[in-house]
Amino acid sequence: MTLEERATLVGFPSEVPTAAEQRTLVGFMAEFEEHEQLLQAARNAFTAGYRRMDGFSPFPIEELAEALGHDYSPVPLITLLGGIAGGLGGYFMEWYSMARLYPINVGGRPHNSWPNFIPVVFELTVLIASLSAFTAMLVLNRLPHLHHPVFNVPQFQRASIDRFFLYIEAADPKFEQKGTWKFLEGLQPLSVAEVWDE
Amino acid sequence: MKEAAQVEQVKHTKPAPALDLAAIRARLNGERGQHYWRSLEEIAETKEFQEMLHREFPAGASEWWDGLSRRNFLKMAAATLALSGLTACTKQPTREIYPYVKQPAGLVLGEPLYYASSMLLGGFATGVLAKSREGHPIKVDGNPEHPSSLGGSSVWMQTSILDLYDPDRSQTVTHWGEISTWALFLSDLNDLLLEQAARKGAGLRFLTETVTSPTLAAQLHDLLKRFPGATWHQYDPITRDNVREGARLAFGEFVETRYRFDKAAVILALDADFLYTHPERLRFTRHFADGRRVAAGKKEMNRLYLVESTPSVTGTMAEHRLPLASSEIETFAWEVVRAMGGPVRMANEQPLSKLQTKDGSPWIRKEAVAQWLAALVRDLKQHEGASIVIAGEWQPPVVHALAHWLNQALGNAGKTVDYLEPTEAHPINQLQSLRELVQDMESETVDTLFILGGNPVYTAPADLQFGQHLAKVKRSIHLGLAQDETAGSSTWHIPQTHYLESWGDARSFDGTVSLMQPLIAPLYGGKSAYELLGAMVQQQPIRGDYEIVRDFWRGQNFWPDFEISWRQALHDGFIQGSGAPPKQVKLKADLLESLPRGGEPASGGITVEPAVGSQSAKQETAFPQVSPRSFKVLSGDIEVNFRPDPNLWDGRFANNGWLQECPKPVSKLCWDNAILISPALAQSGNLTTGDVVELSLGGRSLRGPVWVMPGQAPNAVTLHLGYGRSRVGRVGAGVGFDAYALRTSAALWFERGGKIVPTGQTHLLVTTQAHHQLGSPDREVYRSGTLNQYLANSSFVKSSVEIPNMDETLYYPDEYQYAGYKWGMSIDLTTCIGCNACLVACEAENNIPVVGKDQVHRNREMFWIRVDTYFKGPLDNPEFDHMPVPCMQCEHAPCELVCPVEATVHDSEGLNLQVYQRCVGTRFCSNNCPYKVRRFNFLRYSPYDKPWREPMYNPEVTVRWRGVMEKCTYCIQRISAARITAEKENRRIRESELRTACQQACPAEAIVFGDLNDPDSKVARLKAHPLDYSMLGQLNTRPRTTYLAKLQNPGPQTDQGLGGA
Amino acid sequence: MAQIFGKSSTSFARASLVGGVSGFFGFWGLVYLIYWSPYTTNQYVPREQEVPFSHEHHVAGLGLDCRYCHTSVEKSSFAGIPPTETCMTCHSRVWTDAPMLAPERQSLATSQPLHWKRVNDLPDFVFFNHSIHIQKGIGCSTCHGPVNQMPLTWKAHSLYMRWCLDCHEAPEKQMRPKDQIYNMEWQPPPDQAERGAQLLKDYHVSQQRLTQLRDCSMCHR
Amino acid sequence: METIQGSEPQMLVQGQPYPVTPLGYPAEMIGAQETYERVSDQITDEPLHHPHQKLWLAGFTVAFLMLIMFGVAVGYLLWRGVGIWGIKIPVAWGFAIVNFVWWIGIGHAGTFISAILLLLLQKWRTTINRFTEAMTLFAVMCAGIFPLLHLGRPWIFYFLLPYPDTMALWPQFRSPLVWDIFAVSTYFTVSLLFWYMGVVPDLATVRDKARTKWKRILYGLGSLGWRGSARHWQHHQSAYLLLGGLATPLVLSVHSVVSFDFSVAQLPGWHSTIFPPYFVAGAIYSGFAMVLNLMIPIRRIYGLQNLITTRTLNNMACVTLATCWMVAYGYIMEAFMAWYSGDVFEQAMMRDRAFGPYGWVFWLLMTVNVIIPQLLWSRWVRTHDIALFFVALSANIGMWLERFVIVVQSLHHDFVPSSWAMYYPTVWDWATLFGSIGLFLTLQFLFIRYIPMISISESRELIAQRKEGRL
Repeated sequence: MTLEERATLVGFPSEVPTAAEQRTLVGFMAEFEEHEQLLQAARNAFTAGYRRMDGFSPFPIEELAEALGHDYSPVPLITLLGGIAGGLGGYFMEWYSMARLYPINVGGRPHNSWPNFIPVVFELTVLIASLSAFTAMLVLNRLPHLHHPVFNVPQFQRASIDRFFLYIEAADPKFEQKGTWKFLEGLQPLSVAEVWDE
Repeated sequence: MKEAAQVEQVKHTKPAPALDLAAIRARLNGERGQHYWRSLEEIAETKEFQEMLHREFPAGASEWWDGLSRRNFLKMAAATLALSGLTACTKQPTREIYPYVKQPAGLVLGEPLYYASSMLLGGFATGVLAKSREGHPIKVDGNPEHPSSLGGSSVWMQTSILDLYDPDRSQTVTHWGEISTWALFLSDLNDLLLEQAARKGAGLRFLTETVTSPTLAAQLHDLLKRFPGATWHQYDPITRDNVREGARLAFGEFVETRYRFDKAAVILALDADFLYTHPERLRFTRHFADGRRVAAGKKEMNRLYLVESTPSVTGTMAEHRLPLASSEIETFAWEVVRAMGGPVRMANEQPLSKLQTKDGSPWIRKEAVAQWLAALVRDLKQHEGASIVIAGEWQPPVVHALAHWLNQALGNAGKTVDYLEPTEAHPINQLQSLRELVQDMESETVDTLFILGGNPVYTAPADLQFGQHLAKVKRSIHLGLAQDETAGSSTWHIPQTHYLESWGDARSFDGTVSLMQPLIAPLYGGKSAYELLGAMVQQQPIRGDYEIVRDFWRGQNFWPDFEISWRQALHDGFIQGSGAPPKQVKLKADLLESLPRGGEPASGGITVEPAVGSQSAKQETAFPQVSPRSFKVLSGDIEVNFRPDPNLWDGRFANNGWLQECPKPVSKLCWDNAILISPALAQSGNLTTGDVVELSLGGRSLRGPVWVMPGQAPNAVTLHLGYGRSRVGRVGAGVGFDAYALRTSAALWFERGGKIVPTGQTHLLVTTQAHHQLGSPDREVYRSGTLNQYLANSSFVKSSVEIPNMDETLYYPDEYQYAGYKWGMSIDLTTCIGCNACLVACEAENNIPVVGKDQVHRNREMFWIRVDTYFKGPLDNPEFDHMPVPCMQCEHAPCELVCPVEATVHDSEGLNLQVYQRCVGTRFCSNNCPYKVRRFNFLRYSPYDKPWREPMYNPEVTVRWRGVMEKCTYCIQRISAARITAEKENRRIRESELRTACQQACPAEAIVFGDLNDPDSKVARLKAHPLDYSMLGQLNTRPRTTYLAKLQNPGPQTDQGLGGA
Repeated sequence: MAQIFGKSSTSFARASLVGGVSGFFGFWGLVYLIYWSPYTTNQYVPREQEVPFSHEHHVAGLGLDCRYCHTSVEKSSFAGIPPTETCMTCHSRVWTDAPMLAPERQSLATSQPLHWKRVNDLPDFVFFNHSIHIQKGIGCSTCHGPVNQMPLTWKAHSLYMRWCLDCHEAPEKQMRPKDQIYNMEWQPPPDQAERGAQLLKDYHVSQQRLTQLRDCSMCHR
Repeated sequence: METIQGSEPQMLVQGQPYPVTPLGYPAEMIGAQETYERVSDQITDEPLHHPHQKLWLAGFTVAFLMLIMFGVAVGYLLWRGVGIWGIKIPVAWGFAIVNFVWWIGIGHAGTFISAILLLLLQKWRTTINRFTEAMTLFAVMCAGIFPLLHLGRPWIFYFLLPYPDTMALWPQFRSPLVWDIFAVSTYFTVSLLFWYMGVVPDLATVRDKARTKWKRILYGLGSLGWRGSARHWQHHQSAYLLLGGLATPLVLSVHSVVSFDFSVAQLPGWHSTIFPPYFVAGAIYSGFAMVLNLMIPIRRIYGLQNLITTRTLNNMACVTLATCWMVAYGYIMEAFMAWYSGDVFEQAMMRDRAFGPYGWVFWLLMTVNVIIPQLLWSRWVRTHDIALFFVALSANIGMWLERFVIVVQSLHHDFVPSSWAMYYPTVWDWATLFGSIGLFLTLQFLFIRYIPMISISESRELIAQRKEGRL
């Protein structure tokens, strides 16, 4: 089907938005049935030079992030720092309160009885580390993110069930309506949709 | 019984099965080495515990009901959220403070004042030192200067403070039971005085307890002058008639005998409990202990031979103890006399043979007794002039006479024994005196009866039926502390003053005149006997007891300058040098011939027949029915003994919670009395502790639970008097059974021919030291030996101890050195007689609550120091070992390490502190305490909001709330006070000015406390002694409280075979 | 599918998340402040009494010594409050009919005690001994503040354990020479450090005693 | 839409009721004909359309009544004090601590499965981890209550927390009880985060499947606007793995710390170095048993055989058997050490444990905790859910008894015989025990009712892997 025919069907691409519409086009989205297809599509898009894009899947796909050219997650580093802080903080708390603030003779044990202090140090290490991991996850994922343009796409509700989407943002330097649309179609998706933000 | 019974209803549905005592005996005999055990149930290792398990599970249900309505202190202190605990996180409420309008001179608020006074028991005075804070007495201790206290205390002395504040004390004059007034009484008194004046006092009678008070005696005597027809009777349920009559038999006149135990090497006690029930108990205890104080460097000890029917406190101290029925002891005494060469013609040439009656006492062997006797006599002969023979109040006059003969024969008179003018103002045969009174009442010749103190309706012998006859008296006036049985059936009842409320005087055992002075105005407007009698002499104006006593002594022209000496006497609490002078007496020449031949020994047979009548129990619903067991009815030659209760005495202390909860010596039974029976009897009757039996004697009978008592004479059962009161306050109501019901004037102390019929029911008896054995001796908790062992190898107890080395620790051993003071305690197991004085003293000093029977049953008693008693050796005649256990104040305290909130920590003097308001109550500390000396407020025990309790609290000690752990702190409040005093004077604390409550109370001075950093302090020296050992030292707890192992001094001829069939 | 949430909801959700967490800690911070504030401690709050007794007048004005009324402060744990008759030694002659003293006179007449509201009141589980503090050179004003400036008496310090410890950890900072004990104006001089060290010697307070001052058993039994 | 009843794939090999490996072990890890959509529908079916409403209500009511009983018991406890329990000196710890240790132990299965098995790449955990993690949370809640309740003065529990108070006092960090506070709260927090992170994507699924406004809003909020973008998954997975890594030592530490409550004390029967490993093993043992007890009925009622396959049951049974033997080893070592140490107190304790008044508890414990679970050697028992259910039940009871023996029996006969005594629970002890079970079940019921009880996204992974033949 030619581009013109499609235009008569879905009214697209409309060269100039009419004054009534305040919507802005934020990108195109292609729908796939299997995660391998999505993966392949992502690789192609990357080689095609697209950078500002994202993939959506109902379950994690290990290679996808890499295929989309996303860099490594900083979560582990943050967790490590959190853990160290927790451990040191914990020991400081124990040492300060037991040996400095108000040293008391407890059962003839030394004020700084480090062997007895270990368990709490360990627990605090784990606690703070886990909290920072979780927080990092939220912040890096910009969660909570209740409102998002992609939710406007009707098909997208299956993104959490059994569909896989490739999303190319309009902000991408290489984005160009006709070209990108053609490119996405070229990947034999189930469908291609435009993502509007009103 | 009924009251208590209802409480128990829920609890007991199954009996413990009978014990296989034969098996136990076999096992014990099989044991090698020192085998300690604690109770029959455990060593039996029958199905017992499974049974108990199931039997006790309903305790849950009982918490549901019984827990909510309990007739004891808990009821007064209904448990609620103890808000005082919330002070941690709430805004403090505004409190008010009320200054005096006129502040008494000499009173410094916040500082204690001490007054010397005297407490009376059985008529004899014991000097006390009463502590008062802000005008109310809070503690009573022995007066160190006083000859019959020497600073020691008895349980009764320590707990007397509680009687003073008892909310159930009689609070008003009553007339025919209606509330009345003193004024109304006085007007009635006038009428009767007019009547009596006309009739010269015919029909006027006075009934008192034993009177030693010179003033009171004088008052009575001149009343008798004014009313020639009147008579004065004395009766004391724990009467010393036998002593008096014994002396008369021996010397033709009554003289008091004073024993010098400090000078005695060998002592023979014929059923004499001279350490606990004798009027001179405290002095005797001190001297007896001094005679055994090896730790003080002595190389010899006195040796105690003792014959008795039921284990007494004194009995537990004996090297050689021979359990005989009380009635057999006279025969035994005759035997001793004969062996000592007395010209005795016995009806039966071999009376000893009668002592071995196969079924009556299956355990005892003729040779054994003979051997025992021989050894005793040999020993006595070797120690002529250094021995003592003493007979007990319960023994008939003959035995006393024989004892006198023996003392003379052994040349003890003037050395270890001397004779005094009688201390009593009017020594008479009290039983006779009471009989006469009752006859007069019966013949209705008595129209006015003054009962000055005492509770005859309850305590008089059952056959005299005093109560019924009292009803016949037109006007009876009862002066008493409580609205008791007698008050209930008297016309008038006048509330009496407590000895801490009134002036007075009385003589102590050795005749020393001791003065009473009040520490507080009568709380409930009570009157003293002096005032009552005074009112009969002169009413305008009424003279107070102060004037009466004072004027009497002024009249005596005793001193050159009355005022000065009187002040001195009040300060001392007694009149110096007023002791009775020694008296020269001469033994009757034909004494032995003249003596009546009573006391035929046990004829033997106890008939045992299967119980049939136990169904008869059905209509008696007080106890739940239980599955029938093959009970036996026991009758025949069973001897029933009556003894004053170790706690309630004759019953006068029945409403005293401290005494009710105080575990009786040896049995550790509390909140009940029981029928003590021997293992042998239990075996033949197939009975076990807790079984309720019907005990009948001479046509009278009572029901009560039995208690299988090791060391009890085989065919003797013992009843403790003083329980089962019918008119008594909230605490004593429904506790125990009334043993007076069987006690007749014919036999005040013992009588043959008892009959035991099991009812098939059980009653819960609670003890503070429940059922278990000490197990194998290698626990080494309790260590003992003989003098010879010690002399051979002074540190023989140490051999097995190993306190881990300090350098075995991961930490720095010198982290804490206790440079300032270093408190420590040493407890001498050799001299501890297990009298509980320390326990109650601690209770009084440290505001320790009473928890009631149900809670004791759940092992929640709160005593900070407990006196453990272990048995050792054969079941029928074991050795008794006492062990007071306070907090050990470990330097490496296991409790502190596990407390999550620093509620228990150390201070720089090495004390293991308990900070109550920081405690959240995890109870971890108690779990980790190897000595289990910590006590927990499981519910709200302290009635701190009760107006009657408040003035009695020691203001220096925090009252603990619900949910808080507490424990012994070495009386830290006393340490602080002493430290502050010393600090103000920039000096160290003197050893003399700081003693813990238990140490101060101990009549034997077995407990020593002090500064370990002071090398010549007493405690430091004791710790250096080879006998010193620390309990469970191998746990590296490093206790500050250590023990001196128990030494005994058995004679060369051991008494093998007295135990074990 | 349509959006479930509006545009603003995202930022709102984030805000509430952050707000919730910081709010939690903020709340406890507030509690902590309130706990140290006069609202809880009753510091600086003049107490109304049935007799409006003015320390300012009697101490600053008339120059009465503390011990005239608080007689047992040197002997006992308790400083003592004057019995009515003490007041009456003067007030039987001066201000004999002042209405504000009516309760005094009534108290004497009926021999019913006056009711004072406690200003410096420690919980029952704290055992404080005045005499030893006086003895070892701790003056009245150290704990009771400038009583001579109090028309109606108020509590000068929180009397929290933390506050007690501040001094028990370094008493020399507050120690005074004997003659200054009852001086309400006394302030630690600039060279208190040396003086304090000297005073420790004078009052025989050894190093061992100093550490002991922090034992729980010092105040709790 | 119609409810999809899961079906055990009926491809019968050599007469087996379930597909098997050549060695005859159950083969299937997930139903053969499951698709992304099928699992999504099946699992979101319960939160969205909740079939079997009646059964659920019935069960919930029972649980809730027990919860009310709990409330009553606790109310009376706060009013009267811990004295209403059977505790006493010397047995100052009773049911409260027994229950605490028991619940904490049960709470170990979840983290074990989700963390340790995750790191060990045990795929069969996927369909049960969500469920067990939830169970863990609830068990830890129940456990956490008891240390507070057993305090003598619970209203000042905050003395145990580290905060700057007006007394300059902090918790006493040498005390195992303080370690407990930290361990348990940490454990709860981490488990909660772990669990929630897993739930978020599934909540998104429910959100997208939900048709009613409120469900969409609520699940929408719960899922925080999850889009399942590659970036999301990337951070999510890395954080998830990290938490797994952190939780692994944590799960081992928590019960070790709990065991310190005893082994740090010097009481015979407590003071033993074997406690930490032996407690951890016991914890996982009871945890797995509890999972089986809860899962087997649910699996039947909601027809989840296609997801929680026989293979899963079999594997769990194997873990149970293994841990059972670790525990048994613990028992043997205790006895051995008592003998070998030559310590008189230890030996007396051991003798009393077996033949003393509480001997019957001990032997009962041995039966239900060691002997009966040996049935798991039989494959039939391992793969037959009803049989498995009862074996698991006996193990659960057994583990409770074990804690009873450790706490009560050790305490009731310690060093000094004069203080020995028996402990008898009161009705209130029992009410609190069963009440806490009520609390546990109530939460459990609410969970299966409103949250996807099986991880949908991870099930999809399984399917994907099967498609790629990596299963």
